[in-house]
This record gives sequence, C-alpha cells and structure tokens, in this order.
Amino acid sequence: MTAWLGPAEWQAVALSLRVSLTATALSLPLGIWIAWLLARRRFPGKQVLNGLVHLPLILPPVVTGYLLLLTFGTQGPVGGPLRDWFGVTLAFRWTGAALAAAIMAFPLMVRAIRLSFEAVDPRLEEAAATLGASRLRVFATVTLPLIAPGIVAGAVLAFAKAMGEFGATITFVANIPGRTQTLPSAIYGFLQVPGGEGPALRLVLVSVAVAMTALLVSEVLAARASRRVAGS
Amino acid sequence: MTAWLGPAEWQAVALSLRVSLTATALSLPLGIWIAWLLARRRFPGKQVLNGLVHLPLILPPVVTGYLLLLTFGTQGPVGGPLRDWFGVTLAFRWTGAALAAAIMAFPLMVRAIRLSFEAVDPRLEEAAATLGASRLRVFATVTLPLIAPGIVAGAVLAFAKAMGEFGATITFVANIPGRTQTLPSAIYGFLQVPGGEGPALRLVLVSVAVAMTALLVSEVLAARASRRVAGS
Amino acid sequence: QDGPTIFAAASLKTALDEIGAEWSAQTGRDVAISYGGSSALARQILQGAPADVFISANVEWMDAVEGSIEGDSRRDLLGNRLVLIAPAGGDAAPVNLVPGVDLAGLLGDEGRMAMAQVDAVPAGLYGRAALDWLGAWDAVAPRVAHADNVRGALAFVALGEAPLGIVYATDAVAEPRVTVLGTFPAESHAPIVYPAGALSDDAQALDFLDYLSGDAAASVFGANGFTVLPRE
Amino acid sequence: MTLEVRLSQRWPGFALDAAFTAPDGVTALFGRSGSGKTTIVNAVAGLLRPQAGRIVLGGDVLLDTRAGRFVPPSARRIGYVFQDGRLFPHMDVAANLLYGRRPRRRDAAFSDVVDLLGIGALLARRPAALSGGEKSRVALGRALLSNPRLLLMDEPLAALDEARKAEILPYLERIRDTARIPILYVSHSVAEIARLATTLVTIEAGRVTGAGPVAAMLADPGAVRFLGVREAGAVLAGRIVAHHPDGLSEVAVSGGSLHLPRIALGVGHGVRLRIAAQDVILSRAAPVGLSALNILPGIVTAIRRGDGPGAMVQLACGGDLLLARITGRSADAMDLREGQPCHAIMKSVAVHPDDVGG
Amino acid sequence: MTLEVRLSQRWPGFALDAAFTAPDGVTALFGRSGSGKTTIVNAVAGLLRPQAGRIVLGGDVLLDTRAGRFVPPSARRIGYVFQDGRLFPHMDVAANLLYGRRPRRRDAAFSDVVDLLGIGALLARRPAALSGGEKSRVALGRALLSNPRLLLMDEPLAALDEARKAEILPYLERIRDTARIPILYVSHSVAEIARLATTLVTIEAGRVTGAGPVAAMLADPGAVRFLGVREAGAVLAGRIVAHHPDGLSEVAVSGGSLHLPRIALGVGHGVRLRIAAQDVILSRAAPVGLSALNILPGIVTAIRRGDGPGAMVQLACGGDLLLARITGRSADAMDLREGQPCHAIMKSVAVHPDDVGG
Ligand SMILES: Nc1ncnc2c1ncn2[C@@H]1O[C@H](COP(=O)(O)OP(=O)(O)OP(=O)(O)O)[C@@H](O)[C@H]1O
Ligand SMILES: Nc1ncnc2c1ncn2[C@@H]1O[C@H](COP(=O)(O)OP(=O)(O)OP(=O)(O)O)[C@@H](O)[C@H]1O
Ligand code: MOO
Ligand SMILES: [Mg+2]
Ligand SMILES: [Mg+2]
Repeated sequence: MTAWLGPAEWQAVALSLRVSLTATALSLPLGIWIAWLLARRRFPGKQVLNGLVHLPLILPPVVTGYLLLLTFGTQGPVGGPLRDWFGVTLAFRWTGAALAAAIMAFPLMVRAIRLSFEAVDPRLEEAAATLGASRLRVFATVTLPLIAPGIVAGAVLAFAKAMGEFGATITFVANIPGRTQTLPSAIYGFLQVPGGEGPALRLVLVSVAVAMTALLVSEVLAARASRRVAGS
Repeated sequence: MTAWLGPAEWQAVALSLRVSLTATALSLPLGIWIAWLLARRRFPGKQVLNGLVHLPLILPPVVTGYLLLLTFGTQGPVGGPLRDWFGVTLAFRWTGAALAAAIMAFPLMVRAIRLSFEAVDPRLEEAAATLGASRLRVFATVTLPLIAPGIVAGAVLAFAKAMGEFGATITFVANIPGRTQTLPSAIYGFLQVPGGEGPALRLVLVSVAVAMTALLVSEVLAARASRRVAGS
Repeated sequence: QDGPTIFAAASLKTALDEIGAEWSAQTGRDVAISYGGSSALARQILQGAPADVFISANVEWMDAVEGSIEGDSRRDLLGNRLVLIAPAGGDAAPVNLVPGVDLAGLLGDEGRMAMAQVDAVPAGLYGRAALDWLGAWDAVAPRVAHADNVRGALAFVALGEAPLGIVYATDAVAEPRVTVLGTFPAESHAPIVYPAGALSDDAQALDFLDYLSGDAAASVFGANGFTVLPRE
Repeated sequence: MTLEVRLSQRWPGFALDAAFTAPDGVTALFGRSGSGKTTIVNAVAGLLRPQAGRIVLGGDVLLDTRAGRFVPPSARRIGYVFQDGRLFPHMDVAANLLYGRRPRRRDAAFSDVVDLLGIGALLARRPAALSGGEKSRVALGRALLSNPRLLLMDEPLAALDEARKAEILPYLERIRDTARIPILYVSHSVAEIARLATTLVTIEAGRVTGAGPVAAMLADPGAVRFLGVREAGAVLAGRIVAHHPDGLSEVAVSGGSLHLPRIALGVGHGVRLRIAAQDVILSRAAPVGLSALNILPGIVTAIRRGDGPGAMVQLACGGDLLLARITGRSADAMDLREGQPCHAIMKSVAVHPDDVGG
Repeated sequence: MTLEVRLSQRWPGFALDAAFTAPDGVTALFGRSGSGKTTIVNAVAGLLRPQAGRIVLGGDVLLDTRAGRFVPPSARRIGYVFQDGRLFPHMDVAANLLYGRRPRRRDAAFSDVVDLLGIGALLARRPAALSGGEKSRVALGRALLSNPRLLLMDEPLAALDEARKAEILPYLERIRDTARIPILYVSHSVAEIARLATTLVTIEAGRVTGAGPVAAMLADPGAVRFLGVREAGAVLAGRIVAHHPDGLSEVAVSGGSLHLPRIALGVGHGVRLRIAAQDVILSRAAPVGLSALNILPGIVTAIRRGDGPGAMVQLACGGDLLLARITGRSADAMDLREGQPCHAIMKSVAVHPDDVGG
C-alpha cells in the first residue's frame, strides 16, 4: 500500500484528512448556531443570513475561491489585519484550505441541522423549561440530543464535501505539495497531463475509500442516536 | 438591464435556469424514492447505494464529469444504447448539463429529504393504515405532506447547487454558447482572461439574484408547510 | 520546506515533476511545485502568494504579474505546437492545414470541434487564431465544443465524442486514443510561449530557474514534446 | 362476527400470553396499567406482529404466525381509536374525520358523528389548536366514520368530562346494537364497561384471568378482587313497562319492578341496569317510609367476607343476581345466612342514569 | 402561598377571560372539554403568554402584561404534569425523573416517588417502551421530583386504573399537607376533586362561573348544573374517634358519628368525607333493621326540584350540610318541606374509601 502511493500522494491524503476533519469540526458549532438561528429565531436580516450561508453553493467554486483570496489573502481586508494583529495567515496554508472547505460545505451542514431543529417538538423543550432548565441546559440536554441524527448527517455531508472540494481550495490556497495540496488538487494535477489518469484513479479510489468509511461510521452513529429515541 | 448583459449572457442565464429547474424537477421523484429507501428500508447493498449517492460530493467535479462522459457519452455503455434505441443524446446538449447538475446536486437533495423521512412519526402512518389507506395512499397523504419542508429544502439545495455547478457540467457537455453554456461556464471563461473580472462579476450578481429569489420562495413555501402542521 | 516554491501551468506537470526531482537530488533541496491554471496562479501571485518562480502557459498572464517579476529574470522558456486530432482507429485521413481547408465539412452534420474555451484559455485563444488564419473560423465557430481547458478538449476526442479537436502537440503525443491529423503552421497563431520568471531574489529560486533553462531540463521538456526556446 | 385472539409476545420485563374470544357486541379489556391491553389491541389492529399467535375475525384469519399469515393493517378494516390520539397534524379536523371514509363526502353519517361529538365548530382547525378532550373526540369520530368491521377503542373517553361521556355512550350503544360491529373496548371505568360491554375479559400482567358475560362477571362476589370495592355490582336485564307522569320510568326485572328516571326508549324496550354493590342496602323486614323507591325481595345465595370490614352478599331476586356490599358488623347484626330471605333497597337514582343501557 | 390569576386570551372561536385566586392547598379547575383549563394552566406555567393578564404567585409577579413583565417558565419553579405526557424520548425513565431534580441524585425522595408510582422496574426503559399509564406515572414523578413551589396537574390520573389512583391520591394529599405546595389540579373526576381539592373553580366556555371552598361548592344544590347528577355531593369534615375491632373506624362529624372501613390514621386525626347526594336515603322516621350503619338526624334546609324526576334536598346535620338526591315522587310521598326534621341514611361503605381524605 505504501508502495502503491508515492510519498507526495500520502501527503495529499493526510492533508485532505486534516483539512476535512478540521473544517468539519471547527465549523460544526457555528453551523449548529446558525442552523438554530435560522430554524428558531426571527430577526431582521434573517433572509440575508440565509442567503449568505447558501452563497458558496450558488457561486461557481472558483468564484468563491477568488473571493476568499481577495478577502483573506495577505493583502485582503480581513487577511491583512489577521496577519498583522494576530499573526494568522490563511492564504496558501492548510488552514486556508480548511477555511475554504468549511465555507463550501457550510450550506450543506446548516441545512441538515436546520431541518432537524425544525423537527424537534417544542413541547419537549417547554417541558424541560418548566423543570427549571435554563435555555442552555434545555438546548444541551433536550434539543441537541434530539437533533443528533441531523448533526451527524450535517457533519458527514460537510466532511464528504470537504474531501471533494477543489475549485475554491485551489483558487484560494493553490496546490503546493505538502502544504496545500489536497487529494482533489493532486487528482487535478494528474488529469492535466498526458498519462496522468492512472495515478489520478489511484487517488480517486483512496478518496472514495476514506469518504465511504466516514459515511459508514456516520450511519452507525445516526442509527444509534435514533434507536435511543425510538425506545428499548 | 437588457443592456447590462449581452445576448450571449442572457442566453446563459436562461439556460442555467432551464438546466437547474429541469435537474431539480426531474431528480426530485427519484430523490424522494432513494431517500425513502435509505430512511425506511433495510436491504442488502443499502450502504453501497448510500455511498453511490454521496459519490458526486466526494469526487472532484471534473472526475464526475469525466465519468459521466465515459458512461453517457455517445460511445458510452449507457449513452450509446440511449442514442441508438431511444434517439436520446445527452453529450453536448443542455439535457446533459441537466443530468450533470442533477447528479452533482443529488446527495444534497437526498440527505435533506431522508432526514425529514426519519423525523416522521411512524405512528401516524400506522393510524392511516388502520383507516384502510394503502401504502401508497399513506405515503401520498400522510408521509409526503409531513416531509414537505424537507422536500422544499432538498429541492432548493439542489437548485442552488445546480445553478453553481461547473466542473462536471463543462467536462461532460462542454461549453457551447446557447446550448450548454451555463452561467458558471460563462463566469469561468471571463475569469480566464486578464481583466475579465468585471463581466464575471456581473454574471455572478445575476446568478446570486436568481438563487436568492429561489431561496426566498422556498422559505415561504417551507414556512407555509410547517405552519400547516403547527396548527391554526 | 526549505526549498523554492514554483507556480507552474498545469500542463507542465509531468516534465516539471521530473526536473524538480533531479534538481532536488543535485542540490539536496526540496522544491514544491503548485500546478494550476495560469489565470489562477497569476491572481494568487497578485495576492501575495509565496511563490518564488512562475511559469505561465501564456504571455498575457505573465504580463499581468510583470510588477512582481524579479529584475530581468523573465524569459521565454518553452514553446509548443497546435495540432488537429481525431479519435484513433477512425478513418480520418491526415489534413493539410492550409488556408481554405474545409474543417467544418470534416465535422459532418453533427460533429463538434473540441477546443479549449476560445475566448479564455490559452490553447483556445491560439486555436481560434489558427482557424481564423485558415479562414475556417466562421464555419467552425458554431460547431465548437469549448472545454474548460485543453485537457477537456482532448478527452472529448479521446472518448470519441468529438470527431476533431485542437490541442497542444504535447497533449496529443501521449494520448494513444487520438491521432494527429495535422499540425497548424507556426505562423497561423501567435507563438505558443511558456514564459518563466522569478518572483523573489531567493538564490535557490534563481538557481532553479536557471536549471530549467539548462540542458538537463531541456532534454526532459523535449521528451515531453515541448520546444525548448533558446535563451536570448 | 366473532373475534378469536391468541397471542404471545415477550419484551424484557414483560410477557404477554393471552387468549380470548370476543363474541358480537362489546368486549371490554380490563386490567391495570401495564397489564398488556394496548399490546393486545395493537396486535389485533396489525400494528404489532406478535412473536406467536393467531387472530381470526369472523372466520377471516388475520394472523397466523405458524402459517406465516399476516394481513396488513390497511386490509383488516378495523377502526382504531388510539390511546394517544394520533390525529394527522397537517390536516384539519374535517380531513381527519373523512380520512378513512369512502366515499370521502360529508354525508349524513358525517353530520351525525360531528353533531354527537360536538366538534362542528372545530372542522376547519388543525389538531394543534384543539384541547385534549377535543382531540380525543375527533379521534373517536375518525374511527367511527371509517366503516370498520371491528372497532378497537383504547380508553377512548378517558379525557372527557362526564357530561360528554354521557352523550357519547348511548351513541356507542347504538353502534353496538344497530351496526352490529363488534367492539374491543379498553377502559378503567367499570361504569363504562358495565354499561357498554357484553363480554368482559380481565387481564393481569399479560395473562387473561377471567372472561365471560359482563353480568355474570360483575355479579361474582369474587370480582371485587380485580374491580375494586367501589366498582363491584350486578348487571340486570329489564323491560320498560311504563313511563309515569312524574318523570319516572318503570322497569320490570325478573324479581319485581324498579322506578328509574325517564328512559328515552319506548314501552316494551329491553334495558340493562347496573346496580353497584355499594348502593344496595339490605333489610330483613320490608322497609317503610324511606325516600328509596326500589325494593326487591330476594334470597341470600352467597356471602363472602373480605379481609377488611366488608362483606359481599349475593342475592337471587327472581332470575337475576344482585350484589350488596355491607359491613361485617351489619351482616352479624342482621344474622344473614345463605338461603335467608331479605330485601334489597336501592334508591331509584342509585341506578345510574347512564348505566341504563339500551 | 397564594396564586392570583387574571387572564385574557382570544383565538378564533374561543375567548378566555378568567380570574381567580388559588389559596394554599389544592385548587381544582373543573370544566367541560374545551372550556379553557389547559390554556389557564399553560399561562400559569409561562408556556403561553396571554394577550392580557396578571399572574402573581406568593407576591411574586410572574406575568403582568400591562407592565410588560414575563418571567420565563424556567425561572418560575412550577412543576407541570402535562395532559400529553411530554416525556423526553431520548432519556430513560430514571433520567426523565431526575431531570428537574437538584442535586440530580437518586436520593430518598426519588426512591419514595418511584415506589409509590410503581415504576421501579421501568427505570432503565425509554418512554417509547412504556404503556399509556406508565407514561403518565413517570410524568407525574418527574414533576413531583422537581421541588416546585407550585404544582400544575392537567388530568394527571386520567390514564390510570382505580387501584393505582387509590395509591397515588394519598400521596398527593401528603404533598398538599406537608410540603405545603399549592396545587392547581385539572380533573373531570369529582371524586378526585372532592378528595383532594380545598378550592374549586368551575370554568365554562372560557369564563369562571364559580369559585370557592370545595365543601360549600359541592353542597350547593345548584352544583348539579355543572357537576352532573351523579357527581353532586357534600364534603364533611370529621375526626377519628375510635378504631373498632371489626375493622370499622368511627368518625365524629358535627351531626353525629359515622362508621367507615378502617382509616389508616390515628385516633384524633381529622378526615374529609365525601357523601354523594345519590348515596343518601332519607327517612322521616328513625329507621331500624337496615344493613346501613350510618344514620344522621338533620333538618331540611333546601329542596330544589330539577327539570327531571329528581329533587335535590339539602339537610343541616349539626354544623354540616348534606345533599340527598331523591325522586320527586318520594319527596311528595314523604311530604318533605324546609325546616322539617329528617334522617339521612348512608351505608357505611357508601362513604367511598378513597374519598377519605387526610
Ligand atoms: N392554538 C389555538 N388556536 C385556536 N384555538 C385554540 C388553540 N389552543 C386551544 N384552542 C381552543 O381553546 C379552547 C380551550 O382549550 P383548552 O385546551 O384550554 O381546553 P381544556 O379545558 O383544557 O379542554 P380538555 O378538557 O378537552 O383538555 C378549546 O376550544 C380549543 O379548541
Ligand atoms: N416496545 C416495548 N418494549 C418493552 N416493553 C414494552 C414495550 N411496549 C410495551 N411494553 C411493556 O409491556 C407492558 C404492557 O404494555 P401495554 O401498553 O400493553 O399496557 P396497557 O395494559 O395498555 O397499560 P395502560 O393501561 O397503562 O395503557 C408494559 O409493562 C410495558 O411497559
Ligand atoms: O496550461 Mo492551460 O492554462 O490549461 O493552457
Ligand atoms: Mg394502554
Ligand atoms: Mg386540557
């Protein structure tokens, strides 16, 4: 297996995993919060927020990547201050790849979680409130466990999307081996040259294997979560 | 406004709408069926089906497009018979673009609908069965209305994704102005030349406007559907 | 990462990977090569990408980053030729690409001419110029299937979806599923030039750039079908 | 149409092994919370596929686990009023009511049921905007309107006030008697059961502990065990012989005649009366000058002393059996013994107006 | 701690305008299905924010729409037993029970409640695997264990069998009397109300039609109107004076003494007795030779003829008021008039064992 993929390719696999996991894990709390806002609250600008969340889905990935580059690049209005004040650079770093993947996957994550929020019976939350539970406790002990299947679904969608994300990532952080070259970027590279199909196919298979494993794990987790609710 | 976009660009807008609407509308029944299979049935190969559905999310779009070309091209194992027996050609046609968009959007659609299926209280379906309703009638009169918010969410996700899909589409059906040139292909073209950012931005704005409108409509529809359930 | 970072047009991958490995072996330094479309790479450079060397697939994008080029390090590194291809194993005869040639006729009633996007991507721009020169553009224009880049055009022909295509000689060389019907006269389009330049005064970067212009590199480029341009 | 049920179902901590036959009329399932009533009803409806069992309705085998036969719920034509309502949240009340109706029209039967249940004003509302009792009324109406050949009712009246119950019970009686649909009826209320049921099946911890005609089951001095002291009582069959101008109806029973508040049935009609054991006072001598109008002479047929201070006395009054619950002290003071003649005193109003069954 | 409630809420087709004060003890809300009971209870819990109103609990203003004050449900410390259960489906029974408890330990109170409700075997189950009655018991336990300063109970016992009710009622009495938590209790059962409640509030179509101490409300001959004929009856206060060896306890009431089945309280304890109007027989002469042990002399204080054949007679027996429902025919035959002496005959067992309240 080690012989089957070259070291650069293993790097790409490792980086893709790191990027996808980071993107999923870090965006999950925000995703839950935004999903909650959209599902449960009324506030001015709600539809704007909703639109913003969906934007990466609507825009061609290259455009999203370019916007990210303009915004979070070291010359950008956010990237500049980030670097100068906090010493954080995103552009051309794996962290930037994670940001791109997170943003591209965000609409999928939010939608799944939001749907689950909407399916929670508010009467159960009311019951928890009458038992003295603060909003936070109600959320943590009633709402959150009940939306667990949605969170799993949202996370796995985001992870899969992050594993496959290419256009925005390569546009934002380029395709630097060992630093920003994810599996899809590596696959792209191979597909750009004669005879690259073989290596590309190998990487595709690795990518599919990783994502399918994540998918299977998620199915088991989701089944467990909903079995808990369904009884016995 | 008409002066603001050239005729070729208007064509791209119209084509993108046609492709996205067709992709969404035609894949919806299949999406509902697959979501139902995954949410409600146990069968051998279920996880394989689940994986297949997610594949377009995981693979770089170019790879998906290439696989589509291999399969549904006129020389492909599906495309050939389609052409010879039914006279249906997908390659280089807007119908092919719709197919590509549908496949790319399919995982999003299926996930949203599946989550909604899982949230339906099976005791209501049981109640309908005791009232003599056939499985089909239970599905049409109880299950389907109850998952309406999920269907709307799935459809709007799919539509948004279809509006933004680029990599698979251009790889499968190329970019033939007036026939297969969708908004993202046009945007991509502009971005390839120095100074093309301006025209690209115009098209991006059009694309965003269209998708946001769809989003707003969907919010209204979903709110209506869930208000029906919540009473009064 | 203690070596230079190279931003290079994706079509150079096979050759550059080999040359980079040789250079690393000689110097004991790593080299990271980020492959992408020339447009994306140039934009990234304009946004402060940490690239030490840029190798563009066309002159325009090199011109766009002119301000970032270190001193007089810019040079025209490679040349390429444009060829007319057809699926291998067909009955297509070699075509004499002289003005007045009826390429549209060769496409038959339905066939498409596969090209990289003619108003955007370098290979497309060259191809369009060549067809213009041949006086064939007006007849062929409505029949062109624009791919997002030259590799997409190659795939359309390789898979038999398009009877004819215009790609770089370097692409056709290694693709057994296509045959070259003819090479466009060099004077039919602007010279196909891959300019290279240093983006920093890093000694290793300059060293690598010089290595690219050396004999060892030349033989690798040559083996991949590129014309090595003499250093003025 | 007879319903035969034999079921086994095991869950961790609970085992059901029940067999009974429900003849025409209303069969009441009576048992404590968690004894397995809903489980049985679910199996009859086809919502639970028990581990073993056989269910036959009017010769039609609905379930036979041995033979691998299982008729799906939708093909059973069994109306089910669920313990937990289960209204369709996305349909208004009218659509809920019509869901099982064929043709789906607001016909006369629809209007009847709507009027009876007092839900005419709710037709355009969705279930979320209904009160608890309103929900159960709609659920009841929905099942009634589905033309079932068997009705399952799992505590259908538990959320209803007495007045509403008093309105609905006669309607259920009408269904029982005119539509001739057998009804399997789960209830904790002996009053409801005594009034409606023809057959009583008692369940304890997943097992059938008794089954038989209601009158005999309730007149059994041992019935106290499962009914509770307050609920024991006899059920008598009678016939209306006169309606008196002061608002009382005279009903002939085998042992004499009783005066009850006006019964809305013609002279000559048969009625069922329930007389709770605790509402009967015994007297050796024929009593005089009491406000109680109903006095039946009888013979003591059984005396059962309980653990407490009470005693259950069974009297034969004509061909019927009466139960009287008195104190042991009184039994001693009156020197009651089997075979002894005795008078049963019942206030006319002690024969509960809504225990007057058609 | 007193609860003052004033509310207005309008929905299409329904208007609630209710005001009442619930003193210490149990206040029963009694009214027909759809009259607005759950709406009131929801507003007290803070789950409904009514269009107008003011709710004050022990001086603490929970709601004042005029002043824009609204205390959220979680800060009200009000335990609510919902009409529809609302158990947390993802938690087992034990976790449900402990949800509102602080500290969240299985302490003595936990064991007490679990034993009382008979749910010890269910602790590890999830709600989906419970029967209807089991669910309501767990819901009851969950509210009881949350240390509330006010308990709201919306038909908490509707799904329970008589035997289970008989076990739970004394416990609720203990809460009422020892924990001194006021309880707002919705029920359709007059027996439950008579036993538990100190105050009765009757609701009709969104309006309070009567409010006052239970004894007075139930002894009002006009109470028939809202209680139904079967449910009218008086509530008497008494004191245990002796436990006799034959299993009877002697209770002194103001007008004499009564013999009841053994009451599990010491001599000297006060008890509340409910005597349903229909369980009382009247006699002009002092009766002899009857199995009924309880005979109280009294004076007729009111006679109210109903529309039907019945008449409601109110007697003063000592300082207490009794109600007797007899037929008009008997009233005529006995020539009953106000001020006339008369004997009330009650079977000892007619004083319902579970109407014996502490
Ligand atoms: N959200 C709502 N919209 C419209 N009407 C409503 C809504 N909620 C309740 N109602 C109506 O208000 C009235 C009072 O309802 P409520 O639930 O308080 O009744 P209830 O006295 O508790 O009855 P029950 O004994 O049947 O539970 C009912 O007629 C009900 O239909
Ligand atoms: N899915 C299940 N898993 C485990 N135990 C179950 C399940 N469903 C029901 N039970 C248990 O089976 C027993 C019988 O339940 P059932 O619902 O039939 O009772 P019931 O007689 O209807 O009681 P109630 O009067 O309280 O509604 C109960 O002890 C219940 O806890
Ligand atoms: O290397 Mo290119 O920019 O695809 O012609
Ligand atoms: Mg049950
Ligand atoms: Mg209510």
